[in-house]
Amino acid sequence: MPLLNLSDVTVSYGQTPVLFNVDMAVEKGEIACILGRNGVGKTTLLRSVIGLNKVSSGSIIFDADEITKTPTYLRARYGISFIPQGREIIPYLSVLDNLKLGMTAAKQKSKKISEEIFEFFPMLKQHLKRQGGLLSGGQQQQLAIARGLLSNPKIMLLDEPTEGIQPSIVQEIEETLKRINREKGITVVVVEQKIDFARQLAQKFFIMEKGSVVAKGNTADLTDTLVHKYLAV
Amino acid sequence: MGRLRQSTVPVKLLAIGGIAFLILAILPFVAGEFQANLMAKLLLFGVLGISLDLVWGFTGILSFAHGVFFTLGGYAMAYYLKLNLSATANNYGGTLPDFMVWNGLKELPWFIAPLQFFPIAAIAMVALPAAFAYIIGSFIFRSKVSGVYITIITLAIASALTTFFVSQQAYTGGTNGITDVSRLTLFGGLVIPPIGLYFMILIFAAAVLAGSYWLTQSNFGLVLRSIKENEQRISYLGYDVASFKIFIWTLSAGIAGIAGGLFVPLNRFISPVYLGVAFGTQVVIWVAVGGRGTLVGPLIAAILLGQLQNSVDRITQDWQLIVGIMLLIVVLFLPNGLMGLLPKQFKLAEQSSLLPAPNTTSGFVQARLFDWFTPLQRMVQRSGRSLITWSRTVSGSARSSKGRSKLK
Amino acid sequence: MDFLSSLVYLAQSSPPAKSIDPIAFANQLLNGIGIIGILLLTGLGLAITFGVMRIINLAHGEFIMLGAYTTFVLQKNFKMDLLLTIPFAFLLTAVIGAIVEITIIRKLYGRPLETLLATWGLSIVLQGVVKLIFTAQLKYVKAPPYIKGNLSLFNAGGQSVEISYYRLFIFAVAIALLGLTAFLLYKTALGRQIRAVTQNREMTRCLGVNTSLVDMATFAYGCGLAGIAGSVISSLKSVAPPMGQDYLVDAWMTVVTGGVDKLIGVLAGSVLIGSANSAIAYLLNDPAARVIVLFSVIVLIRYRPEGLFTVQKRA
Amino acid sequence: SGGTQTGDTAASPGASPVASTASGDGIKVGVMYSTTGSIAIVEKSLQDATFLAIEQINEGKGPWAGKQGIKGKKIEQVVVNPDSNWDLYNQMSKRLIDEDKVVCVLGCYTSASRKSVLPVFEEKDKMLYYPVYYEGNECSSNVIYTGAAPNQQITDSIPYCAKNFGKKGFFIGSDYIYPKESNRIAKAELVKAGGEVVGDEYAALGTTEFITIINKIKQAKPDFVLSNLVGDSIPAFYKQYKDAGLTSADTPIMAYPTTEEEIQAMGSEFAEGHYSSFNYFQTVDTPENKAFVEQFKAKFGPDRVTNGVMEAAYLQTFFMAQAMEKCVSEGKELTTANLREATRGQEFKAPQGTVKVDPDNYHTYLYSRIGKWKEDGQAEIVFSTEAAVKPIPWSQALYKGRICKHKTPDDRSNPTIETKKDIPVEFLKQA
Amino acid sequence: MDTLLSANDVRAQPAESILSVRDVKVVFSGFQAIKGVSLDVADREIVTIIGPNGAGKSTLLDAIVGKSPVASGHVYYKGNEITNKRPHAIAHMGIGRKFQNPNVYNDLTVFENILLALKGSHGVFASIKTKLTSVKKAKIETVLERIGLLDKAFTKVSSLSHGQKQWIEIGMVLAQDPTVVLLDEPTAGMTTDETHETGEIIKTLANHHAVVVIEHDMEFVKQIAQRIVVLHQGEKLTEGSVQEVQTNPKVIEVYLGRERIDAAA
Ligand SMILES: Nc1ncnc2c1ncn2[C@@H]1O[C@H](COP(=O)(O)OP(=O)(O)OP(=O)(O)O)[C@@H](O)[C@H]1O
Ligand SMILES: Nc1ncnc2c1ncn2[C@@H]1O[C@H](COP(=O)(O)OP(=O)(O)OP(=O)(O)O)[C@@H](O)[C@H]1O
Ligand SMILES: [Mg+2]
Ligand SMILES: [Mg+2]
Repeated sequence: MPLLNLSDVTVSYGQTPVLFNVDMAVEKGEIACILGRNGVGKTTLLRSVIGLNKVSSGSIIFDADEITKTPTYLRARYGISFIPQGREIIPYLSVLDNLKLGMTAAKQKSKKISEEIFEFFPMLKQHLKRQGGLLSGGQQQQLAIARGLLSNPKIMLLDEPTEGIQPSIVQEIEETLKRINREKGITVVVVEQKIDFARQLAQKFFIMEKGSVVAKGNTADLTDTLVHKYLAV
Repeated sequence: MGRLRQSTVPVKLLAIGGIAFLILAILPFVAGEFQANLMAKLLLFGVLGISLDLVWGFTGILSFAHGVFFTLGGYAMAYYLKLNLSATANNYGGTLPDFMVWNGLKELPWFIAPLQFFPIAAIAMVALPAAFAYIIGSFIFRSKVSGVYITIITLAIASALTTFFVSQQAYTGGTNGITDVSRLTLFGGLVIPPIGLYFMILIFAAAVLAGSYWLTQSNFGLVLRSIKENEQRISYLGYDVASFKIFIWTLSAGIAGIAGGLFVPLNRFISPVYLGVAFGTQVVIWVAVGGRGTLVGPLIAAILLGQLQNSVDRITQDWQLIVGIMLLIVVLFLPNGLMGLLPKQFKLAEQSSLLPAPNTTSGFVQARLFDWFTPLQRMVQRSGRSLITWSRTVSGSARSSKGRSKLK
Repeated sequence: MDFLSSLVYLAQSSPPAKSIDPIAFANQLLNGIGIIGILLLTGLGLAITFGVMRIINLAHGEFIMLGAYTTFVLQKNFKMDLLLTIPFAFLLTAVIGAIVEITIIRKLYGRPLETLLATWGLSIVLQGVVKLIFTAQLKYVKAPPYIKGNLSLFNAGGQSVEISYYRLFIFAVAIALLGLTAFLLYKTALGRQIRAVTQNREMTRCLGVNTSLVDMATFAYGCGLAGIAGSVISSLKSVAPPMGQDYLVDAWMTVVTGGVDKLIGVLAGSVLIGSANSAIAYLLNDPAARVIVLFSVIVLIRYRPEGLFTVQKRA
Repeated sequence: SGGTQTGDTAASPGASPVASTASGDGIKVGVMYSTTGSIAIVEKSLQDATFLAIEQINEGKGPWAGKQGIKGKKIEQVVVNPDSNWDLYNQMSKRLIDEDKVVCVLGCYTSASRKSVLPVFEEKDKMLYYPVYYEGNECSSNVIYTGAAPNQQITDSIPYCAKNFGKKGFFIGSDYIYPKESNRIAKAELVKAGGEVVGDEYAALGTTEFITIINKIKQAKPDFVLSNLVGDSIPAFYKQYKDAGLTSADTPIMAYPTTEEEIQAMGSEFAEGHYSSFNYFQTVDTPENKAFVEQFKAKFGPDRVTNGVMEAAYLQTFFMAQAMEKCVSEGKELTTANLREATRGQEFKAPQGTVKVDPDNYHTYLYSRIGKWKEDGQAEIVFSTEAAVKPIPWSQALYKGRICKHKTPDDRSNPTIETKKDIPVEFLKQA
Repeated sequence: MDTLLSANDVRAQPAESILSVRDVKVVFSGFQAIKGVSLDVADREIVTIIGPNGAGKSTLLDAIVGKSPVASGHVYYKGNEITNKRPHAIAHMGIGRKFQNPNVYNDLTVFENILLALKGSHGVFASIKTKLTSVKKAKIETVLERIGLLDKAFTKVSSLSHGQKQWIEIGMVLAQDPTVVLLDEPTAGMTTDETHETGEIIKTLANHHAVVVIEHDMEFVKQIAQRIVVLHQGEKLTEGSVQEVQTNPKVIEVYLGRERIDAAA
């Protein structure tokens, strides 16, 4: 049974529907990426999974539980971690507090932040006392991923995690994601624009257009024709 | 926005406005003296609401000090009327106003004396509040102060000026304010009858409404609205945000001042009660209930709330409680105020058009509510044609001629 | 135009005390503490509801009033000591605050101006309801009989420098509550969640925080603090339905002057306003002190737009 | 409990058909007191006293025993609540007159509210019955003033202070016209009595923080304090006064606006030993007062107390009723002119004693009394005039010889007269 | 029509420096975000700034447009000092900027956003008098066309996606038609193809404008770059052509990362 299963999900903003009957299944332990042009509904999809957007019809099953109507904070506690587009660092909380806040949803409570995180993101250690909102864009992105990791999630949803990140860190993020996937068995769903990155990272892909999933498969099958058809200008 | 503006003062809007104006014009002849008087007062309050809407609804500056501008204009006029009375029919001997006599003043203070001349008083009625607003505005808008801090400053101004006016009894009449004023006379001796005053006020209100509407439909209105949302961003587009804010703030104070000036001959007194935070809050309520950024909304709200208060008072002494509950209901269930009720009907009409329904009621969009065949829309309909024309113009770039029609 | 010149008149209208009597001045300085205590106490709740939650709460004064009425009712019906009524005042106002949060405030997050209107409406309704129940008459609340008299610091020439125990008590309560609140906000996980929720509600929710609960608790706590303030000052001031209005503007000034971003701001604000008020009132008179202090607050906000204590921001 | 009310019993059939401006079968009278907002703490009681009087008139009880309304016609009270907002006093008085067509209005407490409605009553030529001690300096032919004029409250109390407490007075008040003017008059009186004012301080209306003023009082060491604080400032001041260690034995407070009601609100231990000067105290020993206090408590609860302003609100309703009765029995319409003519010179056996509307200036002959507060919250009357004192709207200490005399009842011209002479104290000669 | 649209003009030679930053330092309450950077931009030149996250790239732009106060050093535009002038004055002189995070007017429509940015007199009275002429409308149309949002002209921006807002940012700079165009990560959130498209727009722009671009996408940098400036920890690390920068070991270490270079090489 897939870890995350969306069936026939429709989502609207007010009267205007933006997702139409989306079906999507992500297996435990895999890395999937969602591709698509601007405004096709990728962000909306992730937001619906974490519960920030209401699903008007269809159902979302996570880890064998129906969560379609579950409040967001409970979904987080069930093990869904969301790293949004635009990072959403809590601006006036210190980096340390931001990280600690990330542990709220964790099952086993611990006071200390595991050193592991600083291994993944050494930059954070120097800035622990600074306010999160003062970091540069790229630094905030790293903080956001670190924060997401700290809840020990079963699945991580990342919305364009490489936007505004310097190449070497993009590389690291890629490695980190692979590593946490490998070592901790965390399932990863990434919305991505950069196809190269997606190809290298993910095993599975979904391509969206106009609010629907129009193609999916293994990244090996992500042919140039597909790319051209759905992602080119 | 020449063409746009011409066509957005559309026939429908004019018609609705004209009918409303007519109704108000015959009102004093059918509704009796009290209603006429009350409506005149509520019209002035409505104008005060419009003036606050300009700075709050459009520019995002929430002010609790609009009563201050109103009152400053009112005092300018009240001094004139009082001094006019003193010269002819002062009960308490001499030409000094009664309250000055009681407080031991021997002669008219130099800063009040000029107000005995009508032209000076008439100018002061606008200039005093406007100048005060300009000084305050230049002081605060050219700094980094923003948002709720400006609101707090206006609270402090209202509160401080109330205390100040009350404590300066010899000059201001203290809590009593200036009472016992003469009627307004024009052209040396022509006493304006109540009905004349009513029409003066009605025409003034109509003029302010039309003028504000015209102003906010211009590019200027657009700038105001963007200041409201994010004042920093627009300065990187080359707009001097401070001068826009100071301008609208001063203008609004001037309008409020005239309303205050006309209020005195109508009400026959002015007092610090209109300076206070309570009255300032009242003005804020009119705008909020009427709908921010709608101009006509505050006017309607002032009239409706005034009438509501007047009639609920007949039912229960605890009318304040009822008004409070109604306010809560409006806030919770009508987030866009009374005017928020309107567009829905218009939206129905609009579904036939190509455009998505607007979800704001201000500025451009509001204009379109009334006349959905604006050139703007025609422009969109034409866009297919222009696309071809334009792609020829830029044919040099092969890629861009393909157009970025990815979302089509 | 005549405004400035009138300010001069204002200053002149009451000549400064002929000679500054050192004893009286020392007394006045001590009195400052009495004023500061009340400002701090009445401002503290607002420092939570506005400072932390950014809710423009115009009903703050009414929660103070509710606290005072709680004390009144308990005293009248159960002959309860004022100190004993404090926890009840806290509980009752907190519960009402929680109800208000659930029914009104919750629907308006992210719409600060609607919140302003709603709380204004609420303040009218609360006043109206209390008036219906208790009538408009002033109510009598007895001070605890054992906190009586003055603490005399020293005597000089028949006069003594002294401060009333009750004022000291108020000050102590205020400081204690401030300390408790600071601990809660900055040293506990709940405090971290409270601060996070108000800065970014959606994201905090995504991190597993039950934001509705946190919001409700925070607002209730802020209201509860106001309730305590009302209870404590009820025996020194007057108890009537509109009494809260008197504290509203002052509480705002206090909170804003100090800076709303940090809790220490409310202390700074009350110290600054309280001592300025007490000094100017002594040298000139009360209305002049009020006008001058208010204008100073305006100037201060102008040059320190976010109050004395702020956090760094990256626009 | 608002809107138009009529008594229960139907108009007696034998009543003579009288033309009046009132519609229906009653005589419409406006009752205009705030029952919400900052002044409500005082005005609600005035409203209560007025309601009691109207009920008694309609049902023929109390002083109206043996009669039924105004010759059988009921008084129909039109109650408005101006919410302590002077703008609404103005608006609602217009409504009462223009829309509700009331014959006259009973109402107002603060000077500011009276001033805001005065132009309305003068312009529309209607009568206002105003029950409050005030600063004087006014003499409208559209107002019947039933509260104390300066000479009925200040003139006796200041010499009393100078004689019994000492020569040094410290004056305080709320920052508005009445306390300032009243203190100015008191200052002149004190100087006349050979004393001096060692301090003069005003607190913003509604202030409840008196720490600074009390400190100044401590510094100035006066023999007595004259307080013209009003409303919710009063309890706060007395409490903080005692809390700061000032005692009534060393430095008593003489006050005008402090009454039984405020003392009940602050707790009598804070007022014990202090003084107030008023025309009426609940302890005044007359049969009329006994009945009044009893009837009031019966209607509004045993906890309630009566005070001078309430008594004025009560008695003025009877002045009005008597005047209406007079008009009706003379077959006159209840026009303003007739009502005014009928009211001036009316006498009434009020709880405080016999009082009379001065036909010259439409103020009221009232007793002048000083009470010392006891621990039960009631006053021991330590001074009282033998009979009611003739009112003089102008303080003679400030404006020597200035009096007010309406040349004709409907006089719209300036009624002030400068006699330049000392005006002797006149008492009401009872028939 | 306007310069921005005349893509087929012959590219002129870069003129002398039009924007020049001299030893600028920016300090945020003790934290030195920029520690003395100098930079010259010639007319019709594209300067690309790269550097690690937090290097101070955005802050450098902030210092130029008057957003962050310059602690020491100078900024000149066409020979005039503009250091610490007020933002609107600087913008008015002809320096336009796209922000890193979309910073657009959510409550206004797309059309209105562009209209606001449109070149012209932006004074109080001017804006009261300004008319929406057909020329202006045509120009807005052109811009909307170019950013692919013509069909969303009257949609409120709040209902657009993140990427679409990025495009509006770009559209606003285009409409502003400034002499110096500062672009902070213009391709963030764009697909590979869109990124390429943006590169072409920028090249077109450079026919008449001086352009400063901050980017992390090295493919894109290669596409547009003429001169690259590398910032690191508030200082200029190096400067040169794509080739030079890409092979600079220091740049590889702090910014590009080793594997990437292997892949690129
Ligand atoms: N307003 C501010 N207050 C305090 N520090 C700031 C402020 N703005 C920027 N900084 C700091 O200055 C440094 C440089 O930030 P800047 O945003 O310029 O980096 P950048 O090079 O643009 O990074 P990125 O590529 O991630 O966008 C960072 O450490 C940041 O935390
Ligand atoms: N708050 C909103 N209200 C109304 N419509 C919205 C809102 N947010 C997004 N939309 C619309 O929903 C559609 C999908 O938006 P979404 O943000 O999910 O796109 P996306 O695929 O993430 O795009 P991008 O790559 O630009 O981030 C878009 O057409 C957008 O216009
Ligand atoms: Mg997105
Ligand atoms: Mg940056």
